Amino acid sequence: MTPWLMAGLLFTPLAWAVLTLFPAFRLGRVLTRLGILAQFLVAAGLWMTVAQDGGFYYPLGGWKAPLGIELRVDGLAVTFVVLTAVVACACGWHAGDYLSPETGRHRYFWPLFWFLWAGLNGVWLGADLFNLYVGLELISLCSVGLVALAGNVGALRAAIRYLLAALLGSLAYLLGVALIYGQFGSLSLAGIQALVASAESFPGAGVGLFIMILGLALKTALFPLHGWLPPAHGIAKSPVSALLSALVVKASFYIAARLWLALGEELGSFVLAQAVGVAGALAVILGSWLAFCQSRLKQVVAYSSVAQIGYLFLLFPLTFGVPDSVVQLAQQGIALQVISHALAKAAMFLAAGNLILSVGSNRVEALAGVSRFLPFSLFSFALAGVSLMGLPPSGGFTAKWLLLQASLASGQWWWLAVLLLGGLLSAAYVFRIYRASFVESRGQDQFYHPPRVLEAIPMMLALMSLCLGFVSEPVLAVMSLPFEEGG
Amino acid sequence: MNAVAPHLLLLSVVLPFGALALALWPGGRFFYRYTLPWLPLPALCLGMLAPDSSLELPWLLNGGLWLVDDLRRTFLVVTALVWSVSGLFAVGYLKRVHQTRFCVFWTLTLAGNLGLIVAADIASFYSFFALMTFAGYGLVVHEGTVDANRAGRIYLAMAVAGEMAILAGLLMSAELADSARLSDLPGAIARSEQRDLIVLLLLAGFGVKAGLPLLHFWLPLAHPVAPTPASAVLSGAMIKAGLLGWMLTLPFGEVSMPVWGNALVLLGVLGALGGAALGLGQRRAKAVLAYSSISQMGLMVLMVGAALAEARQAGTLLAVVALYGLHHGLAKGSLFLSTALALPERRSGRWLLWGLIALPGLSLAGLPFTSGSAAKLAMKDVLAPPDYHFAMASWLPAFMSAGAVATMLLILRFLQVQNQGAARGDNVLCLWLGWAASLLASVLLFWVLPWPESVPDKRWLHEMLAGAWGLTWPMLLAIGSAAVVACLFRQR
Amino acid sequence: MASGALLPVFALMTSLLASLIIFTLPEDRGRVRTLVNIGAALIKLALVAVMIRGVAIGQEYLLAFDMLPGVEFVLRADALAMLFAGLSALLWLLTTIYAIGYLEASPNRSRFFGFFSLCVASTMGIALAGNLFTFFIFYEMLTLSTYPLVVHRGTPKALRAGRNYLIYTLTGGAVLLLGIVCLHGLVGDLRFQEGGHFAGAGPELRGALPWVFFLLVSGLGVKAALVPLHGWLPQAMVAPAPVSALLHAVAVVKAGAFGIVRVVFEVFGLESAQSMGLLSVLVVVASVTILYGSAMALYQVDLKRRLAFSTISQVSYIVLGLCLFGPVGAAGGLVHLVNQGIMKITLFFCAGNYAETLGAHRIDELDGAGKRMPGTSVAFTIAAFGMIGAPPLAGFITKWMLGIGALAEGMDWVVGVLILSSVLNAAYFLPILHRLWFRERTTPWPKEYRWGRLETSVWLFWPPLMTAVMTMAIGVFAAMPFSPLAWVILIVSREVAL
Amino acid sequence: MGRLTLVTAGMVFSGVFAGLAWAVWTIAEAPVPVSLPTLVSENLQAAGVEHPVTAVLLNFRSYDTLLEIAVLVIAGIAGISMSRTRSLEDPGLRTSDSLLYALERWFFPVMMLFAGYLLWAGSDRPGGAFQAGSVLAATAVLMRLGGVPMDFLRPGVMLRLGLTVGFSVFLVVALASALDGDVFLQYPEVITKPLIVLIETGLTLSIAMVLLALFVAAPIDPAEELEEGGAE
Amino acid sequence: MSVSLLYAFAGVALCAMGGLGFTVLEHLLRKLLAFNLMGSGVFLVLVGLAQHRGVPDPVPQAMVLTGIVVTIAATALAVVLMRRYYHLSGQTGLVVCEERKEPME
Repeated sequence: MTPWLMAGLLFTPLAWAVLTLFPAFRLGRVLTRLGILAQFLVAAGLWMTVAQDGGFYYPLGGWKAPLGIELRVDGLAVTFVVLTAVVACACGWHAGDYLSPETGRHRYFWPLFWFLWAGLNGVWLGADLFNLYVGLELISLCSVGLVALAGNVGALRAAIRYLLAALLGSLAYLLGVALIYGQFGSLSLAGIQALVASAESFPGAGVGLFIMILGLALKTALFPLHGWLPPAHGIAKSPVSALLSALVVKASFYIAARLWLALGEELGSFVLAQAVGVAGALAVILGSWLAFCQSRLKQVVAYSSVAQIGYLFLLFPLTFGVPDSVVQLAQQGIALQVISHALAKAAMFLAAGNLILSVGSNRVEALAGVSRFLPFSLFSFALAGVSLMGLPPSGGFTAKWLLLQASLASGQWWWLAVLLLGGLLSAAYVFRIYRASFVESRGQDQFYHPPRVLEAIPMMLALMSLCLGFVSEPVLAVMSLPFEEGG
Repeated sequence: MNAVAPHLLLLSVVLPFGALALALWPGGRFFYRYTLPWLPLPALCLGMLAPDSSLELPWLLNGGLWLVDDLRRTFLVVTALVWSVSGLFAVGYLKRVHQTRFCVFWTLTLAGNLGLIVAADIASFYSFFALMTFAGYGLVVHEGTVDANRAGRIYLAMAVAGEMAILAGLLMSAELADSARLSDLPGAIARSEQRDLIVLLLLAGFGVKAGLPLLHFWLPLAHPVAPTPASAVLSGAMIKAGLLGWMLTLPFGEVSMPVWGNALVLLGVLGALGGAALGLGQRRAKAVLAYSSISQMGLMVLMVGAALAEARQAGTLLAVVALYGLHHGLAKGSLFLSTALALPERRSGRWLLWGLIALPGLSLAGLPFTSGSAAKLAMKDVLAPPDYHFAMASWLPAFMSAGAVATMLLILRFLQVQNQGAARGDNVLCLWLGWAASLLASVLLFWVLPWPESVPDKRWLHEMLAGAWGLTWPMLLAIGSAAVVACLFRQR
Repeated sequence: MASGALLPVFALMTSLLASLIIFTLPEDRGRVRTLVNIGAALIKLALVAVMIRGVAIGQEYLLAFDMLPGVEFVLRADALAMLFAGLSALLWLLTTIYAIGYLEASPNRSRFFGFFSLCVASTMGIALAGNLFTFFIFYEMLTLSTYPLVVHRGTPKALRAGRNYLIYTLTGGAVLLLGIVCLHGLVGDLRFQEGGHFAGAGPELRGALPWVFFLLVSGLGVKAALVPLHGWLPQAMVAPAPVSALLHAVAVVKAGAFGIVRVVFEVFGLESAQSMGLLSVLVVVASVTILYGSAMALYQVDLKRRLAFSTISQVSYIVLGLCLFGPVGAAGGLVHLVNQGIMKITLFFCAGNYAETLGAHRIDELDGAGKRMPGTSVAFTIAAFGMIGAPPLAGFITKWMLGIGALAEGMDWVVGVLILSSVLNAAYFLPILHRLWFRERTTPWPKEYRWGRLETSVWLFWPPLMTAVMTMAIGVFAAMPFSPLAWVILIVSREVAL
Repeated sequence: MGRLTLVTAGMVFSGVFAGLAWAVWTIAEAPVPVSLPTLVSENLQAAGVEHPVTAVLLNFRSYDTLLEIAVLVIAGIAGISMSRTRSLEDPGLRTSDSLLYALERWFFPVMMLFAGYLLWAGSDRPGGAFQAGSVLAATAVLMRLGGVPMDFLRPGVMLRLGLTVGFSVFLVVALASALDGDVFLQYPEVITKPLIVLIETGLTLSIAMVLLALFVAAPIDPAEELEEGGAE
Repeated sequence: MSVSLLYAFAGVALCAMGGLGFTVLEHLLRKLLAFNLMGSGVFLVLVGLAQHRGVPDPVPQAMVLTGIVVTIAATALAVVLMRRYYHLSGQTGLVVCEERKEPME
């Protein structure tokens, strides 16, 4: 069973990417939807397998780790695989109705979408440093292609900016890989982790780790390296923005987190950890503030991503030089934050797309009075906002709870302020939009009603992010395999 | 009767509340005013006929207990009578404007007044007291004139202050007594370390209602501006509620408090004489009467003071105070009602009426064979100096005599003002009836009403003959001095 | 026992489901909406009644599962919960009826009633929450679901009020969260438990616990509008009358007060809170709030604004009661939870009636309203007297218990606060009553509507009268079984197991 | 770009250089705990090809290569998604030089041969699919510049087939390999070499196509689409 | 100190130069060239550092091959994007500047 699940996971997206390259948009849509269902089942199946039997390593080509490439199929990885399936499913389905079939280049959405999915799965499962590099590049180029699909000057400028940033980040990562390989002669993360633990000091490899994290931070748009993200996410088509914000930035973060958790304790330093944390904190605060200042709806959401990404980097200080129980708390908190942000942000972008579709403008003020006519998309937006604000019972809340506990237990109380302030600031920008929709204006009184399915999808995502809080325990239970050595 | 009494007890309080339902529909509103005279009747029956009885209402507030006992009976009777005759008067007096509103407030005030008399648990006593106070506001400001509003404002301000003082006092004493019954309070207060504070609070709180000097400011403002029947009940009945409050809560007979006694006696004298002095300067009949009320209440305060100072005498004294209250209530009610009467055109009729109007007044002054004489004699009887040992004791007879003179002077002033100010013409039947009933009650009915039992035996006729001079000389003195003054004024 | 676990969930779900159904209903399906609204309210009332009966005979309703490792989600119906749940279920019904009439023919009703039900669901959750974590979940849910109600009108003023509301409550929520997390960090997950948890706390805890207490109470104090955290409340009165009614009487303000009750009673425990000297501070804050609210109310010319300041003052009675250490004072505070709710909702209903029927918003526009709207004015009068604390109305019971409680613990000055506050209450309520009943109307009403025979719409007419009757009944029948006072005494006897 | 910024950036990157150089130096000092070259040579027998680099590329780390081709295909797709569809003619890119044209006729077969050689040589010495593909692409670019019409470059089925053929072959092999084994990309022992050659051939074609397509993709489509929700 | 290590140091130098160029240059094509320079540097480090003890290591070589393909793909895509960008906006840099319209090639 497992091999077929793995096949489904790794190769069907690739196969579908090739398949959907040929037909026109409408047929591609049908094919994609079939594939989506299959993928979803596969992801769920794998998740259940791992939940039951625990994680395992999967050697590709039959070659074991240092020589060949092994995939690490553990709780965390499959959780992210499932998350990807859910979000990609939603975005793909949404895009089928959202994108206009008349525009010729939209047909290329499908293959890019599938390649992206494949790349993401590859990254979640990857345990080989170089393989991760290729996966990252795959994702980056897909994303750039998707952003450029919007087709206008702004989109191209954003795409170029994005591409350059992504390439720079990847190169930095590769440079780090080069140094690490030079030091240890191995590319397998697990192998290196074992070597590192042998009590020697490896200053050169430390530089390598630093460069890798720097590059990945650039790709994740950590403040102050975030300049490329808002234009790219803000200008792309809504389903694309959703995919990018929900999943793509998480891929590079995921790699950074795995590196840090495997090697950080030995190769990293307190200063580095705190510096990354401070950057994250600044991202939270300034990102939220910038989001509050934006006049265009999707820009608000995009800057919100910058802010939310900031939270993720609190992982670094909270797992360095602290007891294992705190590490555990921080890991769980960050993982939940990733999941809930992915769901919420996808919901938010899709809902924002619907809103823009119905009011015909992307300005925040244009939303005046829309609460009367489009409560559904607005409601999804608000529910997603609840999760971003970290209010209960959302996943964002449980994540915040764990992080608060972790920072308290680690004695690094200064992150408490960041977490709480960040929540308040995010409330400020979410409610700004909400508020705009409540203004009773005499102006526009007729709004376009998007098809039901477009409205339902963000709602489902938002509800999932909201209810994640209630099921955090079982989700975390499956996830808790990852950071111990599963086998 | 014993079996009926508890039901009657309940009925006498609940009936007024029931009457409120009449305000709900137009037909009821039309009939409403005709019910006013009848509403206090169950209470009257209760006071006249029922033996001591009680009614437990465990579901009420903190557990209710209503009862009729010796002291309460007297108050019940005077209250019910005054309300009843005033109600009768009101039937004729009321105008169309805001009639229903008046009736509602009348009924509520009545309910409060009757209720507070029978209530024997703290919560319901205080409830009814508050109800009476606040509903009374409706009666005071009913006319809606500038004066009425001003009077109402002051009434309300002082009433609220008084309520709060009472609340504080009750809270403290209830906490000490750890009981919800009024009857447990005096003992607890007497034993308390904070006795003086509690006594002060209660004295002041009820003193507002009783027109205690310095807390009386509202009274001469509010009593005159209210519609006449309302003035009658304010002065005749409601003012006694404060008195009753003292009697029920202060530690009479438990402990002697000479300091408080002296102070009260002094205040009483101040009220009796000062009230009279101010009253003489008034130009409106009702204002004169209002000051007369202060003055009369001063005398009662004096007795209360004595009772406070001398624990042994307290029982008797309080009975006499109740008797005095009975007398004063009926007389003052009648006097107030008479202010609204138009005097007949014919001279003979006018004189006759004038004489009848004067009768309760003279009774107040202590004319022999009137209710006043009985009350005054009883008062003299118990306030004999040898029984008392506090500082003011030896002055008591002098104070009483001075009070009598002052009273007479005020009555003369009232008669004068009334004669000048009253309209000429015919009166509605109900006005006649109401006033006649009040006169009847004051002059005749007084003698058959149930007096407090501790009052010495009714060998009054004999004593009255004996003490006639003692009663009359202050009156004559007053008349004489009034005549001199009158002459002086006329010459000028 | 299955039904034991499910009843609280059902009670929560009725309004949650109602809200979801209403959200999906189109604007013009008024009849269905009304049916759903009232049906859900009735069902909920019935469920709560069943639970109250069960709790009275000592039955346990409990639902618990792990939401996070070591963090439980607990719904539990205990006596204290039922006090609040009963209040909100009852008043929800009335407010719904009222709101239906109030919003007749105004736009956005689906939205309004959806959030309205959501708000009640959160309130129910707050009542039933079995630990601080669960409490917080519903506490924040309440914040969110009331925001749309506050800004419902969409006017700049409403939006501004909404913004301030959010700033205050979300900040408060954050502080509360911090407190909860700190507590969790210190001692782990704590269910609410009669008598509290820290009876035998060691010195190492005693150092930290006061800070935690401070965080918790200042977080909750925002919603409870303790001075100086009260700024949002007077502004929030721009919301439609039923919302203000709900906000002030049941939901938001009470949630804060109820939270403080839970923290003092069932987390810290009355005795340990006292022995740590925490309550002495709180009692001062509460007293200041009481006096400040009353004093500020004097200066308001807008009726609802005056009522809002009155709320600030009145809600602190609850807190005051807790801090009196003794069972009687505690009972007084708790019973005020119900009493203030019923009285204040009456007042807001009436204020809404005046605004809706006569167009009168300011106090000086109310001259002679008693003649035009006797029913409403009677209700208003009763409730106002209740607020003043005039016996035998609901407010008196509170003040009496508080006074006795304070004296029993030797805090005589609290009686002074009570008295002073009552005087102030009288000072700002009685002039209104005077205007209602004794002023003559000379000018036409600002904006009058007529509804045929009754003085106002049927939907608007009965709710205030019913709550006014309740105001009386609570006071007069205080000694009856199942009266709020009796129930509170049951709670206190369980809490303070002396 | 101010002078100050320039100087600052210069200093920063000097620092970067210094840091990296130091890192490289320390790493060079330390022994390497794992020796992959040894492992590779030990397993070369089973790899099916003689040249270790090719073995690594197409056997030991074939998943990398699969993804690498995917990256190429993606770039191609993204490129053609921006090209116009109607005509390939871009006069600016065309030199109708007859000398060039004539030379090309000579060059073409030589280049093809060279590409084939590189492909074949890849199995035991330096060379392979990418090198071959590049040569092919270069040939095609030359021809395109020389004015040879190449209709298959029009974004149509042919182009897409060309783009994906290598990738598809690789994928099919990968999937098929799992049919009897239980691990992906594990070629059956017997036909390892033919499979690798097959894959290499497909890859060569695809690589050439992608590079060519990206070169040709003339991004002139005047109908600019507005941003979502109208003007900025 | 072997030749390979020299390669590695050269790679490091290239990286730093490329990084500098990438940051300070505005013209998009120059940026892209700088990026390629950096890429080459990284590949040099990768191979040079791994082989500095004289043992040829096929793994980094294969990685470099893969890396080159990826880089080429990315470069090609970037060029396509830049050309289209230039056609639509007439600009060669990312900083929005209306007047300047330089030739691309």
